[in-house]
Amino acid sequence: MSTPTQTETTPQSTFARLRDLWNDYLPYWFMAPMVAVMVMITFFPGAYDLYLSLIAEPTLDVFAADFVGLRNFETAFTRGGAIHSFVITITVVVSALLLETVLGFVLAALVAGVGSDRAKSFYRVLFIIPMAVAPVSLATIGRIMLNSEIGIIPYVINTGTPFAAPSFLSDVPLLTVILLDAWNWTPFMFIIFYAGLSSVPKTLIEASRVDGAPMWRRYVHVIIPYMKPVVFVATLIRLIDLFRTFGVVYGLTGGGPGTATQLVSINIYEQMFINNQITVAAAIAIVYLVVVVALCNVIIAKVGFEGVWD
Amino acid sequence: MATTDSDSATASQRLDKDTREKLVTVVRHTILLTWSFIVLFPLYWLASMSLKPPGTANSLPPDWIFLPTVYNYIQLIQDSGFVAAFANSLVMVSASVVLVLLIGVPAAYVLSRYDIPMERDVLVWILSSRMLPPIAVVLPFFIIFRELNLFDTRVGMVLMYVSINLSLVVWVMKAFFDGIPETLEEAARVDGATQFQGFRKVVLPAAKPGIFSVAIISFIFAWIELLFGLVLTSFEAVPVTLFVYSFIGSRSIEWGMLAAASTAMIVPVVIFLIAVNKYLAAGLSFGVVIKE
Amino acid sequence: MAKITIDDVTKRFGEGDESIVAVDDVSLDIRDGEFIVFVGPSGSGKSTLMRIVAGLETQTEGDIHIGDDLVNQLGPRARDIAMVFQNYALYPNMTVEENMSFGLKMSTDMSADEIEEAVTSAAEMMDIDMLLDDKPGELSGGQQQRVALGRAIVRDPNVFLMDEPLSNLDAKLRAEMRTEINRLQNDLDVTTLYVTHDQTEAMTMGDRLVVLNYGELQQVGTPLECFYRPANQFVAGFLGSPSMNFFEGKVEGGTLRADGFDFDLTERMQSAVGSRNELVLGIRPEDMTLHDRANSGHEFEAVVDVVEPMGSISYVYLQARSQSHDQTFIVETDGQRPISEGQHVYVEIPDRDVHLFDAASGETIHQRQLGDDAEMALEEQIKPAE
Amino acid sequence: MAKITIDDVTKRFGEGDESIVAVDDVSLDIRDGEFIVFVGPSGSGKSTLMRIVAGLETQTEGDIHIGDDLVNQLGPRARDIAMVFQNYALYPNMTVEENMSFGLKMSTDMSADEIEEAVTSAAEMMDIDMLLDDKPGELSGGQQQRVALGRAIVRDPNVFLMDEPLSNLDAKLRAEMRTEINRLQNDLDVTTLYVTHDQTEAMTMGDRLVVLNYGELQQVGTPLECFYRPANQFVAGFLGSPSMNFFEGKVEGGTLRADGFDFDLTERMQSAVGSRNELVLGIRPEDMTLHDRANSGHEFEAVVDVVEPMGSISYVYLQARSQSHDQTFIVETDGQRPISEGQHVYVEIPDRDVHLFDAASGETIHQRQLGDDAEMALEEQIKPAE
Amino acid sequence: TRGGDGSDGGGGGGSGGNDGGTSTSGSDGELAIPLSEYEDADIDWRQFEGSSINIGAVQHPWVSAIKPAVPVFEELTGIDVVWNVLPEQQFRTKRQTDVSTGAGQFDVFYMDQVVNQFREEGWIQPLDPFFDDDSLFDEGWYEPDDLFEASRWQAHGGGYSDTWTGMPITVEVQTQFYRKDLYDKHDLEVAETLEQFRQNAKTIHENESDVVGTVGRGDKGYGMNIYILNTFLREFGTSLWTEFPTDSGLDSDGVIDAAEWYVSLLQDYGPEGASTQTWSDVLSTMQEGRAGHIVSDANLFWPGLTGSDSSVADNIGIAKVPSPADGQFSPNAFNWQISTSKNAQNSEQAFLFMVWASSQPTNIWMHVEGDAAFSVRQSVWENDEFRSRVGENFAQVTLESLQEAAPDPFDRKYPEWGQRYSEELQRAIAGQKSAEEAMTQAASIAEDIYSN
Ligand SMILES: Nc1ncnc2c1ncn2[C@@H]1O[C@H](COP(=O)(O)OP(=O)(O)OP(=O)(O)O)[C@@H](O)[C@H]1O
Ligand SMILES: Nc1ncnc2c1ncn2[C@@H]1O[C@H](COP(=O)(O)OP(=O)(O)OP(=O)(O)O)[C@@H](O)[C@H]1O
Ligand SMILES: [Mg+2]
Ligand SMILES: [Mg+2]
Repeated sequence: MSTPTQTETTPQSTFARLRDLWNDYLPYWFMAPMVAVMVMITFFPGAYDLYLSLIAEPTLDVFAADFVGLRNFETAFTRGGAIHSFVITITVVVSALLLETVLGFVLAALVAGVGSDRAKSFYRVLFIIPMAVAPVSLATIGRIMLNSEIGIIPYVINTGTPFAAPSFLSDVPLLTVILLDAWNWTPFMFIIFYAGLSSVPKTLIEASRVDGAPMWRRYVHVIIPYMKPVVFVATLIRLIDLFRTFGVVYGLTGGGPGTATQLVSINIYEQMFINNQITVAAAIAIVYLVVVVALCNVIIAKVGFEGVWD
Repeated sequence: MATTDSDSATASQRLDKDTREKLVTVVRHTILLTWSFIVLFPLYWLASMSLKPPGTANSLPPDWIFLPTVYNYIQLIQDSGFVAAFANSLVMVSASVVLVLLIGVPAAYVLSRYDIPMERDVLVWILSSRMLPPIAVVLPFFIIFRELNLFDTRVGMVLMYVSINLSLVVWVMKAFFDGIPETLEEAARVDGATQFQGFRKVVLPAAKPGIFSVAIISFIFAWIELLFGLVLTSFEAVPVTLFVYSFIGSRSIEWGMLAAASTAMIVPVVIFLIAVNKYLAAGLSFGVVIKE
Repeated sequence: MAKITIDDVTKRFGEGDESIVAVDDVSLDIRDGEFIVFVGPSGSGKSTLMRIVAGLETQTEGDIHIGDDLVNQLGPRARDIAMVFQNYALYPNMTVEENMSFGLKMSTDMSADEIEEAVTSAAEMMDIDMLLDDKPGELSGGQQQRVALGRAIVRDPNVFLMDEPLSNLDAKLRAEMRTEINRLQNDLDVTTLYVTHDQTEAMTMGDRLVVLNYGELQQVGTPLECFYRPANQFVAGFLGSPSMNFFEGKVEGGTLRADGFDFDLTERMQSAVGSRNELVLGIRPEDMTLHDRANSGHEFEAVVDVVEPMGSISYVYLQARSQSHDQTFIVETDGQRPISEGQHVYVEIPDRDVHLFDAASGETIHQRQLGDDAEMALEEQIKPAE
Repeated sequence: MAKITIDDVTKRFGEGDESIVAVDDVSLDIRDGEFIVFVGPSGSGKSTLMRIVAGLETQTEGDIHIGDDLVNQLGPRARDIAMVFQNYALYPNMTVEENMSFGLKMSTDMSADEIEEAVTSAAEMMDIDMLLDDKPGELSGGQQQRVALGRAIVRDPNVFLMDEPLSNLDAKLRAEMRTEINRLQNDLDVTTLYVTHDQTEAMTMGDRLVVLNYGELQQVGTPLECFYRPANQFVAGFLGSPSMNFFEGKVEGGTLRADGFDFDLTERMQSAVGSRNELVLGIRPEDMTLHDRANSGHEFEAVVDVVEPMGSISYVYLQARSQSHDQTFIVETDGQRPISEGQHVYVEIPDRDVHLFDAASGETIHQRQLGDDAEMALEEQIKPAE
Repeated sequence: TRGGDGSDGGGGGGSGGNDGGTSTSGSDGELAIPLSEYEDADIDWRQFEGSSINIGAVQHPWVSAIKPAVPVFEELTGIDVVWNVLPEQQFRTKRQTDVSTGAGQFDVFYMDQVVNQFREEGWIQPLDPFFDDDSLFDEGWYEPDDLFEASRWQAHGGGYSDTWTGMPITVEVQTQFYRKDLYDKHDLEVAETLEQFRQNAKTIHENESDVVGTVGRGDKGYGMNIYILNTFLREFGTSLWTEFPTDSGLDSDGVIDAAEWYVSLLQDYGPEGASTQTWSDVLSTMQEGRAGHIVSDANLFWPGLTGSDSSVADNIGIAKVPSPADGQFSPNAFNWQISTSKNAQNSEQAFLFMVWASSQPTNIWMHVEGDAAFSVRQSVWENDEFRSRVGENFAQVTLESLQEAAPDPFDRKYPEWGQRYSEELQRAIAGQKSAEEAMTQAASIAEDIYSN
């Protein structure tokens, strides 16, 4: 596209001049509010966390704080269980992301191919709903549904299938967390993929059919590459959201049993609100931010997000 | 998209189209119905908990069939606080969705169409706003809100919701805009449309599925948001999520009420979904109109 | 390599009152290895028919056989076709090379080397070998079209379907491509359906022409047959550029009284006309001759409206001097003939070149006569087609 | 209504080694109200140049003036143009009517009624009035193209830019559209740039032709000028269909020794050739004549390779009998002339129709002669263009 | 509002926030408690007339019980009361943000195990100056000695503070719950010793198909499994921090024995996944009639177990927590107190509210007229009207337990090391390690935390 400063008109009246100002600097106007909000929500919190991570303990007078260098980071990694949390988090992120991406895509593709419009609408609405269940409700009600003694799910499994239900929260907590997250958030992938699928030009699909590609190869070679930006963005955002998952897991397992599901976010929470170690929490948060930013940069560099029309 | 007719590899493998179509349809619906069941079962359970008489919410073997009672809902409605918070949330969340689209979509457009210096860094920066768990940033936000007199205001909460969704809107919409050929805007500009008109009249309609998808997601993210609502409000702007959790007491959980409130919270989402349902699939098939 | 049978195929778009009949009860037998050219006005259903054969569109009624198989139920993949889409439908995210090799990768088990070789040689043929690494978005319109064509011809399918594959190419390239396609089609002996609006392509490429109008079959025949022996006024007018001049008239005795001139019907014509009263006389611009003065009774006077010099020839737009309605007809003359607007000339309509059509139905009543050799050429073209 | 000045415009795509020069230092003065036709092979930069004029692409170097304003910095809107895109670029979410009225809504303050009227009349002109409520996706290729054209012509811009606007239409519709465009352009007197690959359009529509090759300007002149007085071998070969036959040869004395025949240069030719040794002789297929036997020393013997009957004319592909390399040339004959493959004929190259080109540079050394009237027509076309 | 409805168990008021505190009875203009009850006090009630206080509270029965009486306070003092009521976990978050940023939104707030932590951070305003202020406090009228000793001890930071850190408002004590019907069926005696309890659990566990012997908190968290275990370890004769801050005592034999006992109890006769049970699972399992016993848990379960949410409401028995045959009865207790912070604008007003709220008249009214059952005042538990309302048995068991109760001493890092200690215990319950290993590990963690 042309340079941002290419002008649209030659000015006459005041109104026209204003309008030209609007149009000639459109990209700036378009970016400005977003940048303003972003500055507000990133710079101060980031700086504040960094500040916290470097001091002994928060004081009401910012300048009276006692800087202790990297001690909080040391505490985070020695006593704070930060490494363990990162490992757990990555396990959850990788498996849930894989599951949700695949499931979300398969469902989106299947629904897109449904013949009847009403059935399509039905699935479309239904499949999005799990996302709308508030995390603590989900965790609380999930707990009771999964309860080995009085939960409906073990009951159904035990009575309705030949399998014996595991004790979800104590025997397979990580798996339970991953599956519940998949139940909760596959809709996110579904909805974005579905929208992405519906903007793939029909002719491309026709061309690939004529070229003799069987269905799955059409997806692999034509549809997914075409949707690449959308797939990429949805996956990346889900990845980031998974990294900071908190509410459901905390409500479900509290990070346990032991520390089996101690995600970084739970670790930060405990440091902050239970141990009252705000500075250690901030240190973990900073490390975490650096790790995730680096990860995103690597992913973006490796995968790239150029659209098909670029 | 998934097609229903047969594309078997060789002539010898050709299956009758009807048979194949049926087979594909059967497989398709088997999978979809299975997932529907997986989705529906907990939802059904939630709803049924809210409709069960007190004391039977967790009974096993379950009362599959029971006489539904709207007792919990009546309680909920009579609790003026719940209804007020519900309405309050609805207003704040809706306003935030409108606002975040107004702020995010144009920015996404610029990021998609113009060469921005250090574009990747800008994008990662935007994304970084959602990287930290909310608990790690809630303190600074609390401080900002107090300083700016936004604490416990609806405006403040709307802004908060905007900020939690902005990165999502910008990124997802950028991806969708990337998928819309620029030729369309070129045509609009040649037709005498300003950049802005081209964006509004040509690009936006073409990006409808994307816009409505992020609208839904943003709505849900804001609607179920808890932590910021908790820390940044106290009376005026309290969101409904806090109310839902108020049924989780210190020494007892009011299952029926919790389920009723949680179910009630799903309702606006479903209504919103049904309302925008048709836009989600408004695929445009550019290829027909643009030779490529 | 397969014959194609199109059996009473109808395609309706939309439903109820809003529905459009894009293809109207078309039946057609296409022999194995035949090269069929579809022509017809814009919107006459050519692409739709082609897409039905491809399996991209399902006919509302009727059957399609490829080879001996009824393929109604089969998708494009099973039909083993290669197609050039009217809108190209290139994969925007693939390079030219990937676009061209995609079909081979999907439908054959050729090795990567073989595929590369095939693609490279097709690209050379299309003169796009230096563009192999570009994305379609970086190509000019004509280059894109050649990629679309190349993507089809690298394959070795049962059937080629080509929907205006050369429309965006310059004359020279088009001539080359025409030759290449013909050569290829002869070599591979692949049944080919080809849509074109180009007179030259229509006349030179196909074994048979299929003329469509409003979704209905107008005529099927060899190019010369359609040109010299049009089945009806539509076909006569559609083929040839500029198109045939038509003059409506009433038969009075042995004379056709047209607006602005009379034309004496020959005996043969008269017997063909029979009792019909309203006729249309058709004659091609290149068959009429202009004289500076009247030589015989045959000529009539006309005024030059516009002259369109085309280089070696010119098109002269004329109006009969004594006509009562505004009707212009075209005569082709030598490009170097001195003629200017407003000039009066005498127009001769040679008997032997005249077609007569029924005014109501448009059916041809009388065909022009041909020289012996042309007649022979015509017969020859028809014969192998039988 | 504005003149356009293109000043040393160069457009490079990509950077460094990978870069492609799509437009190479083109300068052109277009008068107010002039109709300019761009022709050139696929990929020669026609669309790019047009997009630069439109403001959709920024030239790497050079200036564009519209009227008296330097518009380098102005967007398309400020340039007030209407354009038919080569790829149509219809708005997929709007109906045909909305597509066509969009420009009016954006660029004028016409009332809704006026807009509707304008759109309806343009749609009627394009014969798409019954499609106004359809979405572009439901239209045939030709219908889409007409919508794209209609969308441009409803407007009353400073400049029309039309990039192969008729390529997907049938001959008849194309002829009508051609007339409509010409009429409209005359009525509105809008400066128009027009890209086409169609010989007829190129020869009949424009005031001047601009011939491009590899982004470089080859010749600017009236159609007849470019046709009869090609500046170089490229232009000579590019215009005319089938293209001019070229025979390379060496000058020996007053004779050009080509492969397969000798051609005696006339005095005028000899003086034009001067000391050059290697020449190319060019002659158009329609200017060569075939004889069954040698009448004079001028003819040479050739063998018929292929005959392409086109209806009223035929193209005969010939090879000089005594040639040492494989070279085919084309001669146009009467369609009813009896001729068949393998037949031996005698080919005459009339002196007056011969062009001579420098073999190395391709520059024209000697132009053909024209009849007085053709000469006059040529002069006439050139004059107003001065 | 739903505050007064006893049927929904102890959960009480479902109002989350913006309920201004008007009571049900306030509408007819008549006060719940006559002002005269307070006018005897030598306190200048009206000195802050026209101001208002902001109370940050947990979603707790106390809130719903006291709300109807708040107009009395408002009338008495002319101070407006604004409530901010939140579920417990959310409240903790909110309180922490408030105090750690010095915002001082809350004049009065709920305070719990983190009291010493907060106190050491300087976030809590000691109340002693107010006690000493004659215009604010009348010892004769208030009768501080009527408060259970355990409650007063806890209000002094569980022994870690020399000053009042807040006023106790509710107390809960651990009691034993059992299924009367199953006891009748299997001819069981209510256990007084741990051995008996284990035997009873075994009998039920082995003879009932759908009922587990016992349930108990197994999940981690300083208010979860160790809240129960702490009872036993005291009963086994040890205590936390035999030597503060160098010896946590967690690896002592007593602790290990207690842990082994509790762990094996849950493992042998507890539900599947006992290690993840929180108090709500315990309550629900019992309510559903799927367990025979709760060895020890909050007496506040009583309304829930005997109310309409319970399918075994009529068959629940309550008894004192068992102790080892040779041990000492020493149930855990937990107080909620209300405190005020140094940043609060209206600490004095807050103190007035605390005095009023925990005063005898208010307490008696809440427990007699309302549905409260958590008084920190001995006199209330001895009140006949109250006893007849809640049931003699419940009242007596609670009273006796409270008199002997020994709350946990929440030292300032208790939340941190307690969390780790509870994680270790959870691992043991889950069978990932032995109780001994777990407790040894817990001890070293706890000591390590104090060593820096
Ligand atoms: N966006 C682009 N990026 C890179 N190269 C381009 C781009 N657009 C055009 N080109 C190249 O520039 C050259 C000129 O293209 P242009 O579209 O102007 O050709 P054209 O004369 O219009 O051809 P056609 O008749 O085939 O439409 C071509 O070689 C093409 O590959
Ligand atoms: N998807 C569709 N929905 C509705 N109508 C359609 C659709 N596709 C084609 N048509 C209509 O069917 C008719 C035939 O279209 P088709 O594309 O076959 O024409 P065509 O002969 O290929 O024309 P052209 O030469 O312009 O490409 C047209 O009138 C067109 O409007
Ligand atoms: Mg078509
Ligand atoms: Mg072009």
